[in-house]
Amino acid sequence: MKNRPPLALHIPTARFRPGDTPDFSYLQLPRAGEAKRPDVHCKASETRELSYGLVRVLDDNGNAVGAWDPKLEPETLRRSLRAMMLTRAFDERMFRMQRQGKTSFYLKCTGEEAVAVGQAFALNRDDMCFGTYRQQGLLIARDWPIVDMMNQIYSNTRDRLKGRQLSILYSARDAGFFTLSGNVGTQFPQAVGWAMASAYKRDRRIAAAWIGEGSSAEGDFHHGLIFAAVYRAPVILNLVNNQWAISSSQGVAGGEEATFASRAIGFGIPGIRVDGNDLLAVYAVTRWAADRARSNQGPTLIELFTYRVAPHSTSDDPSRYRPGDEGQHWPLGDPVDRLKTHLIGLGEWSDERHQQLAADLEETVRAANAEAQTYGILSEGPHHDPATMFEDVYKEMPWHLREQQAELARLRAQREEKP
Amino acid sequence: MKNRPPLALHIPTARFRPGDTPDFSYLQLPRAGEAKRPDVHCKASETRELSYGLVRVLDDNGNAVGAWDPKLEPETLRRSLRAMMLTRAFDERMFRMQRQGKTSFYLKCTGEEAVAVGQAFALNRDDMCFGTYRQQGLLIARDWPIVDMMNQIYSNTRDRLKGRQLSILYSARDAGFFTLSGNVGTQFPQAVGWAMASAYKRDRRIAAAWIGEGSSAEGDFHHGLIFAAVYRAPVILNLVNNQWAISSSQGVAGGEEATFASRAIGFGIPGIRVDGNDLLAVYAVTRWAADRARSNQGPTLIELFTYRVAPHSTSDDPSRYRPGDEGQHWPLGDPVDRLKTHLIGLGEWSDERHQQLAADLEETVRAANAEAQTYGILSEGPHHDPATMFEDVYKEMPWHLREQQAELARLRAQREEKP
Amino acid sequence: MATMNMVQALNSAMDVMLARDPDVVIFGEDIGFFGGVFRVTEGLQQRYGEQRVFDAPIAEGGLVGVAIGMGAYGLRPVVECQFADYIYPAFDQIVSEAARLRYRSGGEFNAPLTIRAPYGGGIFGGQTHSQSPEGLFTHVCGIKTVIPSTPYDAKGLLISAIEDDDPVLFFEPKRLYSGPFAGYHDRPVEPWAGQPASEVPIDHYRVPLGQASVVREGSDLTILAYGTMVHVALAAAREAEVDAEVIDLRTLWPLDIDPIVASVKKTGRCLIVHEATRTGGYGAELSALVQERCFHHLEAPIERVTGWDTPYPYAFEWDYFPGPHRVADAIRRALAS
Amino acid sequence: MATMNMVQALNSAMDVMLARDPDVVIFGEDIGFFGGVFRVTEGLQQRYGEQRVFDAPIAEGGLVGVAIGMGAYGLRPVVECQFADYIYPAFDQIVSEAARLRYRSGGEFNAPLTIRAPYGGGIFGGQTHSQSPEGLFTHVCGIKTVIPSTPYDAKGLLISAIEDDDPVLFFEPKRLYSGPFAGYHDRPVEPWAGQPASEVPIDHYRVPLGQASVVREGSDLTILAYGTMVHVALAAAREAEVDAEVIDLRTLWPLDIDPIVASVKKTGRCLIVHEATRTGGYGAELSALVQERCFHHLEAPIERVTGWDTPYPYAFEWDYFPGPHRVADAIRRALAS
Ligand SMILES: Cc1ncc(C[n+]2csc(CCOP(=O)(O)OP(=O)(O)O)c2C)c(N)n1
Ligand SMILES: Cc1ncc(C[n+]2csc(CCOP(=O)(O)OP(=O)(O)O)c2C)c(N)n1
Ligand SMILES: [Mg+2]
Ligand SMILES: [Mg+2]
Repeated sequence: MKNRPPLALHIPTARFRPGDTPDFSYLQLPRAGEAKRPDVHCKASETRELSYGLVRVLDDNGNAVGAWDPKLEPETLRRSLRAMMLTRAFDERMFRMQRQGKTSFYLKCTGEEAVAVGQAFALNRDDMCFGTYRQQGLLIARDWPIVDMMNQIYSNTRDRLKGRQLSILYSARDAGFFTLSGNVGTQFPQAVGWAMASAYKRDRRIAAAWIGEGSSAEGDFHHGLIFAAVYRAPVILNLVNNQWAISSSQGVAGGEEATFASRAIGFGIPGIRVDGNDLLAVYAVTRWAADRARSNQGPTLIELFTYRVAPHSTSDDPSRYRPGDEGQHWPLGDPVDRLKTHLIGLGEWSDERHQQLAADLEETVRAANAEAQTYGILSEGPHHDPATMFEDVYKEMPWHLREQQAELARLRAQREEKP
Repeated sequence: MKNRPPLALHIPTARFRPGDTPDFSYLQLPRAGEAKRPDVHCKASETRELSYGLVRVLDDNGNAVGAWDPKLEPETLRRSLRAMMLTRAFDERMFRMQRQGKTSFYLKCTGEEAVAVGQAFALNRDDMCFGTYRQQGLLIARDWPIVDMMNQIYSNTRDRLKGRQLSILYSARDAGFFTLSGNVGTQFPQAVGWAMASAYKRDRRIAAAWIGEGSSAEGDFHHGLIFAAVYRAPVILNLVNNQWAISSSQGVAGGEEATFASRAIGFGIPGIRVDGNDLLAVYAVTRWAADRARSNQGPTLIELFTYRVAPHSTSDDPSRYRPGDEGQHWPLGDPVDRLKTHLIGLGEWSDERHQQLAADLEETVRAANAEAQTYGILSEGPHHDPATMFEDVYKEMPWHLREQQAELARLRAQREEKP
Repeated sequence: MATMNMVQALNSAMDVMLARDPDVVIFGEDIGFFGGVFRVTEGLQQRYGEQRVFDAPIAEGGLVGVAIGMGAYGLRPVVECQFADYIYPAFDQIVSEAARLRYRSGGEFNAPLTIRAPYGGGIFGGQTHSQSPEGLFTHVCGIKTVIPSTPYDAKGLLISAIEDDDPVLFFEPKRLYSGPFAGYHDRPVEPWAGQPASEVPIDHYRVPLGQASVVREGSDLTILAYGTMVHVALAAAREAEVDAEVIDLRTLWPLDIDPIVASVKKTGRCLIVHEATRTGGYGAELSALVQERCFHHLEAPIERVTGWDTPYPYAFEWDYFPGPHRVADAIRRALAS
Repeated sequence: MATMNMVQALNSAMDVMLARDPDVVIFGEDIGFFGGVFRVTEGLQQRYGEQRVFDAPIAEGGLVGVAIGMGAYGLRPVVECQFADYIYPAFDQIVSEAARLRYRSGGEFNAPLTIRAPYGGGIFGGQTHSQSPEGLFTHVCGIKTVIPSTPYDAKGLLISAIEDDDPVLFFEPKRLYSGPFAGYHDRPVEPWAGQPASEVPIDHYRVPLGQASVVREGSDLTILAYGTMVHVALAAAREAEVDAEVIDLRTLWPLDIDPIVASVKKTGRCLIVHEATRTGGYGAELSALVQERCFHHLEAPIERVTGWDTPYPYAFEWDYFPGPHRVADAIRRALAS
């Protein structure tokens, strides 16, 4: 061992940078239908292979194949398709509104719609979702009024969050949607705590949490897994691997040498890797995990393997760090196209109906946006009364905040006087 | 799924509590020699089985068997035995000194001596160790003067830590021993950073970190694994599973459903579970990991499977939470006895020499303790000058600390005047 | 009524709340079967079962994160942080989450959790078993910070904290667990028994949050203190033989400002004492508030007597701890000017 | 000399240090190939290679923990925390480890790391992209806290921070990255170009830590400020048409106390401004220090103008931000009494 070379530091790098031609052939993608589907009551160890594989239901021709085919009703498939398309239309319009300066920030989930939508359909309406900023599809799939979402984005007079929270960081208790945090990862142990409480109360509702592959490096991810495993919490822990964390490739989060789903193995809980652009696969795996949780078998970690087609957010410029056409090369296609093809293959859908639906949704979003703007927009208002900014810091407003509230009122009055 | 029972919360419990008769037969312990020994340059995935198994070299008759036998020189074995026995004698005496009120706190590693000692012998003297409070064996195996350790325990005038640090939280840069923290877990990412720096500098030294199974629930453990895996840091990550974290069983840390070694799998690094009471196995596995790290193959997670025979610390009373005789039932025996038997089997040791050595070490510790006490003890002093408490907060003492130092001097002078 | 030390009083508060409210759950490191390293939860698991009182993994960030989720569901979790010195791994969950939940969700969600943590020195615990981090939390809006100084207050305040719908940090002066401590480390240890404040109702009662108590009326100067330092302040006043008014804040934030302002306007002098490090400590806020509100009544500079701006040095505990001698010295200085 | 905005000046500081000292390494989220979300590290990886400037996992606690280990080895790591709002997961590593290493090891180990983090509001970033957490760190002994207000100071202070052997928290006023900002959000944005402080040497130079600068001499009252608020204070003085002395602290701790005391003794009045929440903020310490040292010279109460004690409310940014109007109002009040 004497004449061994000195140590060297390994730095992970993205496979493709601007100027490169993306080539994803290095991904060994199992064929659709190949993955085994263990019983919901199986031992976690029986799922190990699933954390290295990839559950796929839709094959390249759009046929549903294999043990994981959830055999959904055409009507459910159409509703899922609609929710994905509405999410996309909503994203497009709101992105434009930000570009027009009507709000300061927006963030799309383009290409990842099957994640939130497929999972929302696999959960019960009253299961509690602890999402990230990229699961707007949960609200849309649960038919939450998009005008209400827009009101939050515009921080207008109808914004239930009273202008306090950055655009898109929704909160919708009645939709089983937990208040989003700007700090990534924190929701993971919180979801586990909610699930533990539900189990403690002998309730039947479960919790679901989402985290990005990049954010899974945070200690919160570990804390969530430990508590979920130790107390067998009825929770679904979802890790959305969309290949990018702003400009950092998934390798920087530890994805070079292992799948993220395999993180589950060391905790003795099932870890399943699923094609995140295949709504049927997403639904089936989520449903499996939900049934398992509801029957007191504890948590499941699901890695949703997808691709972030959108820029990170309106503040981002992906052309600085990845090839502009990388998304088109993504081998697992587009979730909307794939479900559309599947439905057409079933004879339950057509290009005409698809175009018609797209047009209808376009109009729905346009109308909602027009309505929302009548309640105000961030840049011009109207907003809630600034005096409300002192509310809800505590349940009852303490003296110091009452003083500060009065001080602000005095200063505003002053400003009115001499403009 | 309608008439499914409601959810219920699972609470892990220790298998045996005071009054129970411990029975460890539920542990399926592989036979010694059984475990395969993959090549040091193997892919991490080839080590998966090792993270569920248990590497054992010494069989029940004390013979070294199997591919993991490190084939150590008898002299090395005797030096290891001596280090373990000295560690134990040191612990016993210092524990008594605390009971006599000469210091406020002490903590033994009884039953776990093979961990620190076996690993110290497998590392190079200049590899940097980021230990916990239970690796005093590292210092002893590296022939660090025990008087110096006692000076720290007594916070006397020769205490290099100047009376600032709780007993046993040593720091010994020249022994490659990083300053111990009172906060569990923090050293894990630090060791990785040190190793990354060594690789960045094209050095040949590696780092090793230790953490208890209980503390592995901290986010720091996760951070350590992520950074180590992502940058292939030349570091050995050791998790000492001694079954207990104060009063909490390893199940509370997530050990019910999976081994701790298997936590490595999700990071794509080798995870090896080893009999922590078998010095030869500990040495062999550590050496394997060290060679791997030195040849730029990156980190290894080692689970050292052992039993905490000692109380957590002098502040603890284990009889409140576990059977008093649980330690005797531990199926993997005592590390000192096992190595002794092995050496005797080799014809390289005898009961007489063993007793003689025990007596010599007893005397060594007694003499060192006597010497250390001449430099002072915590309860009665002498200590360093209290004025030194303001040093080393910053490299240069800022004005506010100079003011506070003067203020203390004034107050102390005042007290002298009117006692 | 029963005679209780602070450990028993805290235990009784949780006992009462577990009995009254099925939504109260308690968890933390070693707090279940074992009853906690300071025995504060002793017997509770045996009485209320493992579903309601249980051991947790060693991950303070996880403890608080999980408690937030439970609170969002509708429970009232009480978590123990084994030592205040170990609360930092939970800092993000406390500051970014628990403290913000109600605000950022427009009132849809809140985190009615109580975080208990023994704090302060006096037991030779060294740097990492002696800290007083309250000043890091009083700067954070959305949380309440409470520190009792007697068994009676400890029980009444802890019950109020558990019943409160906002997150409460409840720091317990560990040196006061078994007896009042005025800083005379060289004198025999006093037990709580015999002290009026150790007479504690067995049943439910509240000491409201946000109310200070004037523990000694006086006219020469006002001393603001909390936790262990309340006892030190009283002793120092005796040593200095002055007629001090001593106010026990009990709740650090939201602060009970009126009695403080009234007292300083009366005495014209103010001394602030805490064990935490001086710079940026809670004493600075108290000093600023008093100065802003009593400026024209002040006859001498407001003084702070605090821990030095160093880690808590193990062997020099009694040179570090701001004992009665140091406080008395400051009292004399305040009265001299 | 070159004309630089603050982003370019900070970039130049790291460029210079990477060139001078092979032990300097820089890492953080998105700071490598991409050059950082605020472009502060732009081009550095291309110039110095991936071994020295690289992207890191999203784990602030890991970032700092790893940097501590590198520092202990002998490197000088510079880590970027993408926003100061996200520094809390690293709180334990900063407070319990980086700040304690030298002390607890008797000087054997130290953590010569620099943590850069953009802080403050003014860019409609909402609750979690606008925070000013400096007051949480000025309470912690063992770390230094630095905040520049101009490109010239930014480069000189960052170089001093990187060369310093103690851990330094370096908060960058993100609203000042591209131009000076006096709080007039409704006026056209000014660039740095043209400002004297945007003339920055291309090479190595230091602005020493621990030295404040009197950016405006005056006799009516003393205004203590740092970061963005320095520019607001100057504008407010103009608005109020008073002859204010404005001191830019530059290093919050260890504080340069002498010029502050000298100034307040001269003016007899003191106003403290910061964007951070008021209660327990760094302004409280400044108020306490000034009051303790200038008591007999004070002609009016020391005032604090700060962010309100609420999270930074997205839509109400300009009602929250303590702009020149609010500061001028406080100046008048201070001079009236
Ligand atoms: C604690 C914390 N650190 C850093 C950030 C800044 N940040 C916001 S999103 C993001 C990338 C997250 O990537 P990923 O988790 O993969 O989610 P994705 O955006 O891909 O959906 C970062 C670094 C943050 N919001 N919170
Ligand atoms: C951050 C932090 N939390 C809690 C503690 C209190 N504490 C000290 S040791 C210990 C148990 C650790 O058990 P384990 O990690 O298994 O190590 P062992 O004592 O068994 O060697 C605990 C909870 C601490 N020191 N630091
Ligand atoms: Mg991502
Ligand atoms: Mg243990």
